[in-house]
Amino acid sequence: MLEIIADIKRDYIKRIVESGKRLDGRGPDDYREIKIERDLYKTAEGSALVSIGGTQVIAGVKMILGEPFPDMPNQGVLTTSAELIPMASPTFEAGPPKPPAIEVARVVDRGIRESGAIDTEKLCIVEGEKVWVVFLDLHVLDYDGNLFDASTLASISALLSAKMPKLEDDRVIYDERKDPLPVKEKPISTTYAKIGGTVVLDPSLEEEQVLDARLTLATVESGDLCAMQKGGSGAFTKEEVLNTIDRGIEKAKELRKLLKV
Amino acid sequence: MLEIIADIKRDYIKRIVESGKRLDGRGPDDYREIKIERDLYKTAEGSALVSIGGTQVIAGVKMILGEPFPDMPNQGVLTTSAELIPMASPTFEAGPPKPPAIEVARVVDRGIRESGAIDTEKLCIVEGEKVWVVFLDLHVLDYDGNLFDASTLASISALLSAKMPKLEDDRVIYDERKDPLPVKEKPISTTYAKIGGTVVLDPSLEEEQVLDARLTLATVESGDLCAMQKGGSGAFTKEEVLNTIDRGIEKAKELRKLLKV
Amino acid sequence: MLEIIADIKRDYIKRIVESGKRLDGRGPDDYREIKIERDLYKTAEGSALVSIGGTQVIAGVKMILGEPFPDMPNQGVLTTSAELIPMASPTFEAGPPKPPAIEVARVVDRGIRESGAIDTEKLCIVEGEKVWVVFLDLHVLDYDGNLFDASTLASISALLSAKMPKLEDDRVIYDERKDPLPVKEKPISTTYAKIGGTVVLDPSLEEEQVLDARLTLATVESGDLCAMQKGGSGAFTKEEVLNTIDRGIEKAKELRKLLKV
Amino acid sequence: MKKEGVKLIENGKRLDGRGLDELRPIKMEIGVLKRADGSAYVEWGENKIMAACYGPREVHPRHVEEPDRAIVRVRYNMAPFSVPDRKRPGPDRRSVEISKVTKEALEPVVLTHLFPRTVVDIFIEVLQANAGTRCAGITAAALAMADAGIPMRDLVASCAAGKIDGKVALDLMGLEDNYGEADLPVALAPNKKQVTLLQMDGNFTRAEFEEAFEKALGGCLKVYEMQKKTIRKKYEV
Amino acid sequence: MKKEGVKLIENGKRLDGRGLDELRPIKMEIGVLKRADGSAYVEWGENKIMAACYGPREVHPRHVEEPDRAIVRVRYNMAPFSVPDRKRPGPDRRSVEISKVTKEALEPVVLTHLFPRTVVDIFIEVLQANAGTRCAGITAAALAMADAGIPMRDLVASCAAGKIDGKVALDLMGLEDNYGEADLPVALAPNKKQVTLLQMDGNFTRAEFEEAFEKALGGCLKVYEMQKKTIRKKYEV
Amino acid sequence: MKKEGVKLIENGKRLDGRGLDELRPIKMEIGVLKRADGSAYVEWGENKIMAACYGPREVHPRHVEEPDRAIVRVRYNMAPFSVPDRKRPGPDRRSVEISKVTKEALEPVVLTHLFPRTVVDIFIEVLQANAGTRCAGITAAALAMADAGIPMRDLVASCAAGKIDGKVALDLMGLEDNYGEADLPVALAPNKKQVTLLQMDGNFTRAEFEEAFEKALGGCLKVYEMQKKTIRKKYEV
Repeated sequence: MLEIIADIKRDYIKRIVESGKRLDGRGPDDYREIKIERDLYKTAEGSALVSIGGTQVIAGVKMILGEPFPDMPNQGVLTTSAELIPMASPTFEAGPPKPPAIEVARVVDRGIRESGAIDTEKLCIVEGEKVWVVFLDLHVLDYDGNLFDASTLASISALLSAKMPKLEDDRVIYDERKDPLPVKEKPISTTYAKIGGTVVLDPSLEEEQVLDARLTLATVESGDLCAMQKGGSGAFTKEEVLNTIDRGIEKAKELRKLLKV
Repeated sequence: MLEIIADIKRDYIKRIVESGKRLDGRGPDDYREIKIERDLYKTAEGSALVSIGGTQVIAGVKMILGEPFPDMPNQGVLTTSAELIPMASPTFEAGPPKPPAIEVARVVDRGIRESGAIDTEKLCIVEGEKVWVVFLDLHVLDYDGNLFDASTLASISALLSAKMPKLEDDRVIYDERKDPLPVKEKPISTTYAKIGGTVVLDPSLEEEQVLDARLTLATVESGDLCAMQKGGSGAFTKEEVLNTIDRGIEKAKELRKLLKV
Repeated sequence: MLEIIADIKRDYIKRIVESGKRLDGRGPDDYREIKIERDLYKTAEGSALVSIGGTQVIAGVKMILGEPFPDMPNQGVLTTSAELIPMASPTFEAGPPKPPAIEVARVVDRGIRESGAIDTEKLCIVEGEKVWVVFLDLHVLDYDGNLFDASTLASISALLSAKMPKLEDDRVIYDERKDPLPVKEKPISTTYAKIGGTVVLDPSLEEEQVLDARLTLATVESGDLCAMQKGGSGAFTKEEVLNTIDRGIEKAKELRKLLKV
Repeated sequence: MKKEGVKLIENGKRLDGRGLDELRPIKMEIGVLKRADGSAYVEWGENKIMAACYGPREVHPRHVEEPDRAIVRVRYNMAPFSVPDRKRPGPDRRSVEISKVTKEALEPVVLTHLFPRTVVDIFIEVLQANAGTRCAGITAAALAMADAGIPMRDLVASCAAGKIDGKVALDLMGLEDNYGEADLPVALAPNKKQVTLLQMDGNFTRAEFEEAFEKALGGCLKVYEMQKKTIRKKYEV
Repeated sequence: MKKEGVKLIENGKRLDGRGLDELRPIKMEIGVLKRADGSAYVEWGENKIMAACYGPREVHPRHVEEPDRAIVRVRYNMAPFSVPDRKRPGPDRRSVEISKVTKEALEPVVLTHLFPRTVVDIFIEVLQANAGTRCAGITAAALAMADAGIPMRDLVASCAAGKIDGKVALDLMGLEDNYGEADLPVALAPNKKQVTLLQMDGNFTRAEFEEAFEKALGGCLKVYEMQKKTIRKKYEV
Repeated sequence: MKKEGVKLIENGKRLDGRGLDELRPIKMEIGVLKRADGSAYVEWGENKIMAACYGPREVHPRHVEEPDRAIVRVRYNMAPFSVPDRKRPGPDRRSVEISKVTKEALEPVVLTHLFPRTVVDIFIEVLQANAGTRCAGITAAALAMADAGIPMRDLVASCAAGKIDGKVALDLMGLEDNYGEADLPVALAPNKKQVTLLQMDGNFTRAEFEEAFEKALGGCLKVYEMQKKTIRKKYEV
């Protein structure tokens, strides 16, 4: 019985989307309302709470001293993690990160890393020995669809708000922060869902539950692409991919304006 | 059917306790028989096997060299763990410690730590670099109620029996032990169970299974309190708390005498 | 129903074996076809793929720099692991190694270690500080019975094929390998299954499923024994043990010839 | 845990200007999450805590359900960025213990017999921590449960008292907790004056304990008033 | 991830002598394991990959089964000796992600509605790695599924393109992946030209992306021809 | 494992004064735990071992039960303080292997077909270790099973023999195990002379093996006599 209802709902959402409309009245290239709050938590070097519609994601930045990777002796280290805590959805479970959490963390990480968002060379303290390790922790409070874009937006906002703690004889003084974290690029992620034959921006939870395939792209300020990820058990045609990318590159320009505050 | 029997048994125990008696004939402020055996295991720096009625707990003390915590550079380190091994009860399962084991370890640890039982400054070898790390391991062999008191009694007895291994050029010689571990306080834990409207000392397993709430307090020789922990799905009134504390402070004096051998 | 079939099959196999024959036509002291391929993977210091009948096991050797054990300051370290990956059998599950995988790794390890197969003193770089750590990883691709012999054969073949990576100022250059790993003994494992009253060599999967008990012995070139392991829920008589050992010592001589290529 | 050498009271005032019987500023809000059945956000001094409640709902795994009542589960968790030294994700022993005592602080007010074979799941997330997170968490959780409409015989309010510079004081903040001499977190179901949480560490004489206990219970009552106001505000139109 | 300073193209040739549009040498074999329902072994340049398929079979644990279709599960795993720096056994975050995208690359062609309440389990073992293991793994897995007789509406072939020394190139090998500027692994179900895998990292202009995408799709088609030949060979007698 | 340079036999006597064929002193007691269905405590030289048996009882998790017989499970565990270098709690590879061979040493005597769909759980705790814990553990476990009234066709007794200073010796203690040349733990179901445990490591010629094997079997028979006496004592009034 539950399954029949699910089937009916699936058909209903598909029909609406294919007719060019959406359940919540948006157009195919509209985001739900986006809010960004910066620097909310004193215990973090930087933080941001981003909501896209009902989805709420916190990104927190913490910095510690550590060693560089042997093959990059003069560069700081970025470590990105995501927790889909059970608070955020009846379907999330406590425990070590499961594949969806790992995918979100890795796609966000890729966008930041491949765009060169952080000037990691400026995080080197003693070459080959001591560098800043930046922990970027994504904490999903409320899950109502499109974690990728909310997480990337929260991450770059948190990085932009971050101040580096003072260093005194190899001791980190977290109470005294001054210099901003060196951020030199602002990757923006846009996520599209293919539902039936139609591709729409920013899928809500209900849309995610019926989508055939998902495409996330991350772009830098020049409009170049720095990361991409297809998801879902369906497929795209070549034309859909190319068309979606054009839409995403345009949309990212709009979104990037939200970062200037 | 099983549940009906359980309900009947619950009512029966409650009625007995509320009438001022107990299943095994004890009074409300009586412990079951307590036995303490000290220094049983040569492989440990100190050890004790304590039984309270059918409950049997071993505490073992092991010492290794380690680093101090950065905020306490001149003090040794105490680490308390408890294992409720499946040998001890049909309801205990193998695997990493579950909440009840963690609670026992933390409450015992709190009693020892907050009372200043171990003179941790005397465990410092080189300030900021090298200190003794004391592992206090609780091994519950037979679980017949009131793990808190048996565990604290076993712990302090094991600490009192412990001899420090010899140190030779940074090598620990476990075969040669001489100086006693510096113990300067003897915390005693007393645990009460509220069953119906009555509060009784040293709950047996059957009493634990029907108790509404539990109160454990740890006191030092002066009679001051150093740790406290309420447990169970019920509640105490303010008066019950104050009254129980008075009883516990008195009872601890009796119990402390068992440590002098 | 399934169980009845299983019972019938069990009886059938037992009857065949007790009549001196085997399901696949072999005699009681015959191995299935054995194939050894050496040095298959460039990323490994040494490797071998061994098949015995349908069983396929890869052994891979990797070497890193590490510290010696405190009680053996002038010797390199050997670490043996086995993974029964779910590819190899419908009954294998992903996850940390379970008892059968741990047993295989430990029995293989014992054969190599106790025979002194690796000249671990030659793996010492700086006494007490720096030695070569040899990882021997067993990767079971296809499980058709008798993992012990296939794994030992793969291991010793991989060790014999291994070349040590170049060491340059404490950096390991994996691209440049020259000197062979110092191997000074070649342990050979032979495994027998007791089925009903009969003991046969090299049990196939079907035979393993019905065996009463298993005996694995490892011998060195002189014919001496270096490791032994009984398995299975049944038992051997004293005479069966002694008789099986005589058979195994003989058979090992044959098998050892396969290593000379 | 406790250290000497820092003066915590000067001219009768504490480091943050409070008197001995004063609570830190507290803000409460409910219905702040979309997916959860109930939720609450509490700022308590520099603590920032989110709580959510799901249920009564089906129990997974099935074998832990109870045939005659609902079970209550609590997960207290600290975000990695909620403390100066980043906390590794996942439960440590401290949060396992706090989860357990929090559950036992909340369970006494839940009418569990009304909905057997179900679970009430409570999630507490510490987003910024500064001493007293368990009291703030219990307080937020009780609001989230009320917001979710869980049948309860009472609310639960929580507050701690402690000892600093030899004096009993209400509601210790971070520095006071680090350098103080004792801490006593309490939770109260106010209607029948039931003490549902009671923990203590440090050093109290019998008399000091009673003074601190009274103070903490008084704090609970103040917190309770704020909780009621917060819930009422939701139903004002 | 990407570094400067190594010349990857000289006189129009790559370090291993290939032109920009050339695949590495590829060998394929099916039916190589006894126990698995289907299996395939693929050598792709210096990659050596084994894939196995079990199913459709009963689902364990039971509660993840679907009443109206089969589920597809993928485990991508690297042998400890498959990389110069030994890989610790067990899944890391990279292999969890690759398992997930591989599953999503293969699932679109499986006729899952034909066998509800079952699972198709796919296991990919990397025995020697040298860039491109996910594409080789998907290619091998599709062969193993075909070998197992899983009802499929199409095969899946996979290939990557990337950017080295500023130029778009097909099928990057290890050094090119380390020192190149971008990588774009793609999987294609060739019959209906469906793109079932698409990932990217590095830097592409819009035009470069399109060129790389076309190149990768072309590579998929070549791989697809080899797959068909491999399957056909099995049925030749 | 084995080292040179320590003299283990002087004037025909071993370091602890024993002859080559002598067992260490052994004490046995049964019925020492309240909760377990059966229990035994064994001191064997400097080994101190507790064993408990629960069952036959319901199997959890359910899916491992057998429709036609009981299963036997064994958990061998070392207390953290049972060895000079503290053992981290939880199973390591050594204790997993010992658990497995111990199970296979005990299972042959259990009449498992009498109580299908149940489990016999055996727990062995090493409280102080000094070589030979697996033999002492098996011996204690058999007593605990008898104490629990598990239907058995026989007892199981266990003992090891080894090689020190080139000579075969019964029942090696710690130093002998560290510096000796071989060890051969054996378990015997005495009635039908069934060998249910057999492990070996070190170096034995064929002849030495046979000598050690005979010695170990002889040790088992002595241990068996003590077991019987211990059980009988329980029923003497």
